Amino acid sequence: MKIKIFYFARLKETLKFSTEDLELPDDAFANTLTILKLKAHLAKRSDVWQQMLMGKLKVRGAINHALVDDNALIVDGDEVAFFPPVTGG
Amino acid sequence: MKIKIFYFARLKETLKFSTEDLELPDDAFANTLTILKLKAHLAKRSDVWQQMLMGKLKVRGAINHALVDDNALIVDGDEVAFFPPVTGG
Amino acid sequence: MAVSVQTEDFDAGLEINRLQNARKDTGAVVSFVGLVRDLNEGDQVSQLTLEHYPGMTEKALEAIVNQAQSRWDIFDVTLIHRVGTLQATAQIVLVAVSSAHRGEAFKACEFIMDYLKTEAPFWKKELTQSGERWLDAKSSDDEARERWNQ
Amino acid sequence: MAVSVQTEDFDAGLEINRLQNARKDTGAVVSFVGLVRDLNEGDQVSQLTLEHYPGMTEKALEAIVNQAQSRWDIFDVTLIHRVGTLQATAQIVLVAVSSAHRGEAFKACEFIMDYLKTEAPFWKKELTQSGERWLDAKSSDDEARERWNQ
Repeated sequence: MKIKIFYFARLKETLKFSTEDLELPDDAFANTLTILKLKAHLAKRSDVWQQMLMGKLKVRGAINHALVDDNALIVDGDEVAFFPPVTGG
Repeated sequence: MKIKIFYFARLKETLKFSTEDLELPDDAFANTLTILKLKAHLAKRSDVWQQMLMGKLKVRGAINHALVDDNALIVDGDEVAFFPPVTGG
Repeated sequence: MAVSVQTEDFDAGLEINRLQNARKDTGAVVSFVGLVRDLNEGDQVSQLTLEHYPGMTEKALEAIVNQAQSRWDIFDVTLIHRVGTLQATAQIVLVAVSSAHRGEAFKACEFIMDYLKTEAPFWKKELTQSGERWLDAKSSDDEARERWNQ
Repeated sequence: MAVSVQTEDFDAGLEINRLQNARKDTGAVVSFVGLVRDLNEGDQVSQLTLEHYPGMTEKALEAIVNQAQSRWDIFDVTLIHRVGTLQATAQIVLVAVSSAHRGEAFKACEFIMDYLKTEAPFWKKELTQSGERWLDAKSSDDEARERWNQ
């Protein structure tokens, strides 16, 4: 399965990634990939990724422009985003 | 004692009075004139006065530009006002 | 504090800008504009005449603003209320409140309007197709004010 | 409904006038303007950079306005939020709400701000004398939003 991921604010700045296209093996993830699983998968990249995605920063996830919780299911073609709690207004 | 009275809105229009200078006998009123007593005194002028001041219109009183209740004491030289509940804004 | 009772119209944008520019630590400006509705209690309204009690009205408005300033941490308030004869859709009243944070400005602005509606000596007379009529005070306005004492 | 995420500044007076003139039965327009304070957490702030998530931010704002319109009897809403780099005292956000009566407009305007603060994807980075820093979300904003669910 293929997904697109966006990173914002502190995550974008620290990870030095604003967006990426990610291909995941179907046998490992198809129909079972959640926001939490994706975070854990990405966190394996390095200590910085681990800290940013699984650390004390309360990362929020969105799928196709809608805020979702950690258990939300991601499917092929989804646009996923990770960002810190919002601070607009 | 001498006082000045103002009437506003429906009262002014119906009584056809916007302001008057009123002299009251000291022996009858000095140190005992309240808003309620003054209303009752003025209400004797005619049925219209009775209706407007003592009828179902909830007339509010002010002394020297401050809203007061029926028991407030009026003294020589005071500026008194009578008006219906306010409807600004 | 700037309080004015006037026949002239006002410019809400200008007044909001004045509050914004007065201090560099202003974070929020909440404003209310009240207008003459062309419809009231099912009747078409063509104009509204506002009467007031010169001298007392200004004092009452200042007292209301002072109360708001003592209850909430706000920077400044502009309050303009028109009197005289106004056409449908005309502006009647402006309340603008500046503060560091939004919660205080929202509360103070609504408080001032709720008290103005029940304590400031203004009276409205409408002109409809069936003639002139004085407006009656609304119990909903009394209830709106009472919320602040709970 | 008019929702805009933009780098350009806005004219609050113009937007308020637009809402006023849209319907003759408008009785109230409540508006909020949020500004860049030159002071935050004791530090001098010279500028603020606002990042957003193009596409999602607009949808989130529209969803918040829709919620307000379903909860209260309001006529229309204008919501403008700036992004990019803003100097101290610059305008950040405008929310203006029109309605027949004031209570509904006050509630809807404050509701929109409380939800925007906690649900709309914007992030602020301040520039102070000691460098840049991302702002942390405030628990007081979460509490302000939770009031609406009680």
